[in-house]
Amino acid sequence: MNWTLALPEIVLSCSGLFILLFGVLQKRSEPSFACTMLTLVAFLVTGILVVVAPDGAGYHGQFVNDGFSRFMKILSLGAAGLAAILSLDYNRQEKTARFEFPVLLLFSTLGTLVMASSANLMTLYVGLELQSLAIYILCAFARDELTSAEAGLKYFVLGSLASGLLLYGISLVYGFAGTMEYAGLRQVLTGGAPLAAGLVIGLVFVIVGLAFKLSMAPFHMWTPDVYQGSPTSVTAFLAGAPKAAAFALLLRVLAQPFGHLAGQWQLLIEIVAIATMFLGSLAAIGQRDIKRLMAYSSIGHMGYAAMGIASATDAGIRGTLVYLATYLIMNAGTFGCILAMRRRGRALTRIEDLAGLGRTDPTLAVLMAVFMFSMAGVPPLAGFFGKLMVFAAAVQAGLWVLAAVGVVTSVIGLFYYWRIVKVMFLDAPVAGAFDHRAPSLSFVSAVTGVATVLFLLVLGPVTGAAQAAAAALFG
Amino acid sequence: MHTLLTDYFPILVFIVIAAGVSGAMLGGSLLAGWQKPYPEKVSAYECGFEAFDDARRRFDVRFYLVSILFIIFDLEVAFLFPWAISLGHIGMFGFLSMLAFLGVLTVGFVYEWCKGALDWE
Amino acid sequence: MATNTLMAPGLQAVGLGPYLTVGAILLVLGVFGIFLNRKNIIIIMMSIELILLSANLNLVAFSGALNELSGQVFTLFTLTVAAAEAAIGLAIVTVYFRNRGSIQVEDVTLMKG
Amino acid sequence: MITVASLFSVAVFAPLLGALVTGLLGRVIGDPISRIVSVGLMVVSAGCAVAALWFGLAASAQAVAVPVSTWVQAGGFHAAWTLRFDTLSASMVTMVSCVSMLIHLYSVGYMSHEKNPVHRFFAYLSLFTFAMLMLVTSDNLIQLFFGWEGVGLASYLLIGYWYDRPSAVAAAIKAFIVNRIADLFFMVGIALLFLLFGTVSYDNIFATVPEHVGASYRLFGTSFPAFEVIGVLLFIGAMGKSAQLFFHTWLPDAMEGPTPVSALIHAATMVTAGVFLLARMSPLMEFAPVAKGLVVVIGASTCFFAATVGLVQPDIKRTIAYSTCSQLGYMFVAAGFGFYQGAMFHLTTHAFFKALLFLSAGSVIHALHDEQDMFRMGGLARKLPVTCAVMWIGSLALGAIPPFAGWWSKDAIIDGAWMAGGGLGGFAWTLCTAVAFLTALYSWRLLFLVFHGRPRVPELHDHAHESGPVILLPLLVLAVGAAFGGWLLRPWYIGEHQAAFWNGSIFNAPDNHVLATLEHTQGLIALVPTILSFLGVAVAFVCYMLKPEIPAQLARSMRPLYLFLLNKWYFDELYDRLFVRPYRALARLLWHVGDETVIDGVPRGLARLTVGGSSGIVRIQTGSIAVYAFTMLIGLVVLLSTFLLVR
Repeated sequence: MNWTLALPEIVLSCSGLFILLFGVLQKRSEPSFACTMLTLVAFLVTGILVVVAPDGAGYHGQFVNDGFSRFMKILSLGAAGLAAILSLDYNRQEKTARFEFPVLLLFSTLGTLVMASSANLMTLYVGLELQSLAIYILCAFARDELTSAEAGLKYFVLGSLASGLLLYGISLVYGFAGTMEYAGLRQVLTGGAPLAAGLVIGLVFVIVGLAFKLSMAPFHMWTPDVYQGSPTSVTAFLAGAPKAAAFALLLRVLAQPFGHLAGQWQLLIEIVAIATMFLGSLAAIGQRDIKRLMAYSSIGHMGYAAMGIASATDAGIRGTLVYLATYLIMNAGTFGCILAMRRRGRALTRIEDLAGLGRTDPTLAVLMAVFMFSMAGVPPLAGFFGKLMVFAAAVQAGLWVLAAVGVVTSVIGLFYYWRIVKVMFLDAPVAGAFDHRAPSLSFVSAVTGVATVLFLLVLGPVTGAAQAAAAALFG
Repeated sequence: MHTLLTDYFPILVFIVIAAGVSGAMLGGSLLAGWQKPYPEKVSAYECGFEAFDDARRRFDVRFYLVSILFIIFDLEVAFLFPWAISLGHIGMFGFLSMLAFLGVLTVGFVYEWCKGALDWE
Repeated sequence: MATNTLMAPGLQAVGLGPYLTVGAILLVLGVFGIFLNRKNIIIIMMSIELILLSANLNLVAFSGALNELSGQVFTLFTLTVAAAEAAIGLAIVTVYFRNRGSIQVEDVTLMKG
Repeated sequence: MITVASLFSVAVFAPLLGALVTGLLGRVIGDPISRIVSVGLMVVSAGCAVAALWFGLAASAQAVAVPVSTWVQAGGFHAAWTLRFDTLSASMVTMVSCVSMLIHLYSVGYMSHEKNPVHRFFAYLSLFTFAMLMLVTSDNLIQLFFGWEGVGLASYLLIGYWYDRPSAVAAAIKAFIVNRIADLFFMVGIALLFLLFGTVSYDNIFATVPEHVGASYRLFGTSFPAFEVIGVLLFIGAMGKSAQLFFHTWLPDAMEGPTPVSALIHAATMVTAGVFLLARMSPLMEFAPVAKGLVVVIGASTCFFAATVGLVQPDIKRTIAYSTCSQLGYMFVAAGFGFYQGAMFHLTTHAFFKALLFLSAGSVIHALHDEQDMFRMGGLARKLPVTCAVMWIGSLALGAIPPFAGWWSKDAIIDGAWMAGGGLGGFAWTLCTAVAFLTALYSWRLLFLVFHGRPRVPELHDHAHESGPVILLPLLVLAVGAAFGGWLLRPWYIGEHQAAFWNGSIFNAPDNHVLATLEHTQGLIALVPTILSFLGVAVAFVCYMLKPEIPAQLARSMRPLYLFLLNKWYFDELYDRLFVRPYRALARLLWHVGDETVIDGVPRGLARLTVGGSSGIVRIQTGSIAVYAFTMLIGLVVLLSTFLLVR
């Protein structure tokens, strides 16, 4: 048995345990900084291992390594790494710098890696739970903040409900198909036997469970509250890597075991995507809290990304993957800017706090504006290309309604993104300048800002990788 | 139907024996014991709480901590039963896997110990 | 699915249907317990356990019916996950209670809109 | 020819340079330098224009194209910046730049009392001149159109120069809109020309005119000869610029601009563009007899209409403005009969005496501190002797009293109309001859009211003083032109040297003998206009000097006629009823119903829908776990049912 297939995960979990021991046995000082650095190193090593890990399936069909899993793992690791950097100074300033934070981040990321490599419903569930459980704790990480506790509680209750439904769906699928392996499921479904109702119901339950993690309407309700209540460093992570992982799961489940049923789940994804896009763009309009706005914005983005899945073609999945890549970049950068919103040591999240930023801190304002425009899909920024590809895929697949809704909601989206830019550049400053920006935030925002602006330069390689990943999924 | 009921016969026997033993113990103490009841002695023992009181009274958060820790370590032991039974079939890899699992548990244990979660005060 | 020569004896006797029915009832109880309950968050956590248990019951039943072990293995995993979930849930509830002074479900509406 | 070409180019582009310098740098270099620069460049321009004409005539060459640069090169459509040098353009350039130069000079004095900096004014003046020069030197229709619109733009800017006066702004907009309407037809004409000939270059068009004579357009089941349609369209464009009947309403209102502007518009630029267009298009117009007939009818009607209105106007500048309208009618009559040389002749002489009259009127207004009502003047001859003298000369020229300039040109046109014969000729001759009487009448009415008799408002009279030399110098120069211009230019324009002079730049159809037969007008017929002119002077003397009560009595006894004339035949009111109000109503309808309800309504409705949807969604977001869980359950049920039903 080729146990080296899972070497990145094994290394990551071992380093997680090591960092935990290191942190707890360190008596002298709070080892949060050191632990975060170690986590970053672990991410880096894991990333290298992911790139060099061999292709193939192992662990009795529980685990698979292919181009798709590699692409998603790199995305997750990158997003998690950026979130870890973002948390460095924020947690210190908010007095929540405890070494458990990076450890939990690491284990959650480990969950996303397992999700990306799942070849069996069991792996799927365990990976998803590992990722979710760590995030439940992270959401309530600011122990003395009521909002944080409430966010954790809400996410926990609703997340558990969703994973319960998912598990129930898995049990049905298992029972009516007789196997949990993706390959076996695929065999059963392509066998031509009449489709058992239980199997279909199970599939819907599974989709619902995953849609919850992706915060797709109508399973999105937790998102705004949790985003707003959680510590912002957690929100930055929450909006990044877990989304990529959940998409990895959804894509893999729908394309591999249930690929044969594409004609049937397509409609479901289409309905959910339309609802999600509408909801994300509409509800964001009246928001005053930027974290809440980002929650609705990310809901909308999930809808656009799901468009590629709904088209159920190679090009569509490629579009989804590129969209995810651009989304993760923009997301990290935006949260870098949001985390920089501090006055006199207090973190700010209201949109009107940004007023006059164009005058008081032009660099930050310009970066933020770049991210906002990119999220709105203004060419030639990164967000535009993802949108373009999923729209094109939807049109090619003949899903005109979906594409039209996408365009309409993009226009609405442009409005609320523009509102932030307007507040920054046209409104008069209400209070003084923000506190001095922490170096970690400057680093992340600058790197992602450059990536957003110059995405065009790497569009070719990214699209190529996404193409390879999509091909691996369908192959 | 017949076989089903025969299968459950040992359970019936078990129930009868259990009832008998517990009845004998209670009856024995009732007959042989020195009875001198007073209110404190008669009231049920509930971890320091009044037996007949508002059930929603708040009690020490440390009870929760203990129960949380108990849940985790208690249930992980569930893995040991199937492992112990099938140890002969799964070979060295299976053995090492469980060791790794126990190692993980140990790390968790070390963590809670060092964090002071096991100290009552 | 109804008859399988390799089925466990109990399943052979009553069939798969009753097990699935009990599982479905448990699921419905659990789901309804979450949003019909207006009182205590602990009850919600119990409801979640119910949902997980209904799935477990299904898995074990199917495993028996299919005479295939992975369902039972999965159940073990689920149990552990459920335990971890319960632990985390209790911890979060504790933290919440410390900040809010109450665990009434109606009170958990600080953030909305 | 190199020198001619370069001189010509300098003449055309010097005003542009002046406009750019004073317009862009005016603030920096200040008013005095702006004045010097623009006047100096105009002097250069005028000098070069005269020299170019002189050398060009001496060389008696064919039309020369002076390429400047390529402009539009799109497929078969080619338009270049090219200056066309032939007698027609050269004589126009000379006239325009000379008159404009004098007006520039005059403006230095006239605008000296302005409170605001006047470099803007000089920039506009130079721009106006440049646009007109561009128009007359164009070598293709597109460049012509460029100049055409440039003139329109500059006139808009100048009429509305005093932008703080609502009446000036309104007049500017009126001029602009009326011109735009006419330009629409002009543009269609140009487009049809391009469609027909496949080119916009004059040379190419004129060379292939005979091939296309038979072409026609079919519309509504009738076929229209192509040349007639194009000719009429071009003429409508010319009517707009030259303020002919139906498009004349903007010209009197244009008096709202400073007086030098009026002089420039009326004498040298803008209004002459229409006449020039017909002359330039003579190779085409000669093949459009119906269009030419229309030209005659409109020209003669305008001639008569404007003269009658001019009779009763109290405003000194408006009286002169209507006289311009009327004189332009003469020019169009000539052009309509194929007598383009005569039209150009009258255009040139008219430029001198009309500029003179306007500038003199400006001098009077200047002297009386912006008083324009003639019935508040009187007896100014002693106060303003020089102005009075030059105004007399101008009026003699305008009234066609021999041997002043106007007599030569106007008589030739009236003779031409007679010799053309037929109903059209008779109609035109009758009106034109009658107008000769009217012209003399209103000219001397003006002179007597302003300069002679008793002062009507003593305080105005007492404060009047003669203008300075900067104002008087241009007047004297123009007076010389008005006095001798006709006699000097006649041999070249329509006399014995005309063939050599025009040198093919104006085309007369082989069957067009109007020039040749001009001399054969019977003696008495030829004398009638002159006699009527003298009669007009006499009547004016009687009415406004001997018995000043006569006009008032007449106005009382024939009140409807008086009001009819005073209100300019009610054209403004007619247009108001016919076009402005319905248009306003339509605009309001479109605004309220179309724009506010539909165009605004759709996005507003969408926005309201969006906001409504937003608040609805936000309202569901109650923060309650139970509601969230319930929503999830509903979602699950909906998806399940969809899946099971659709499957």
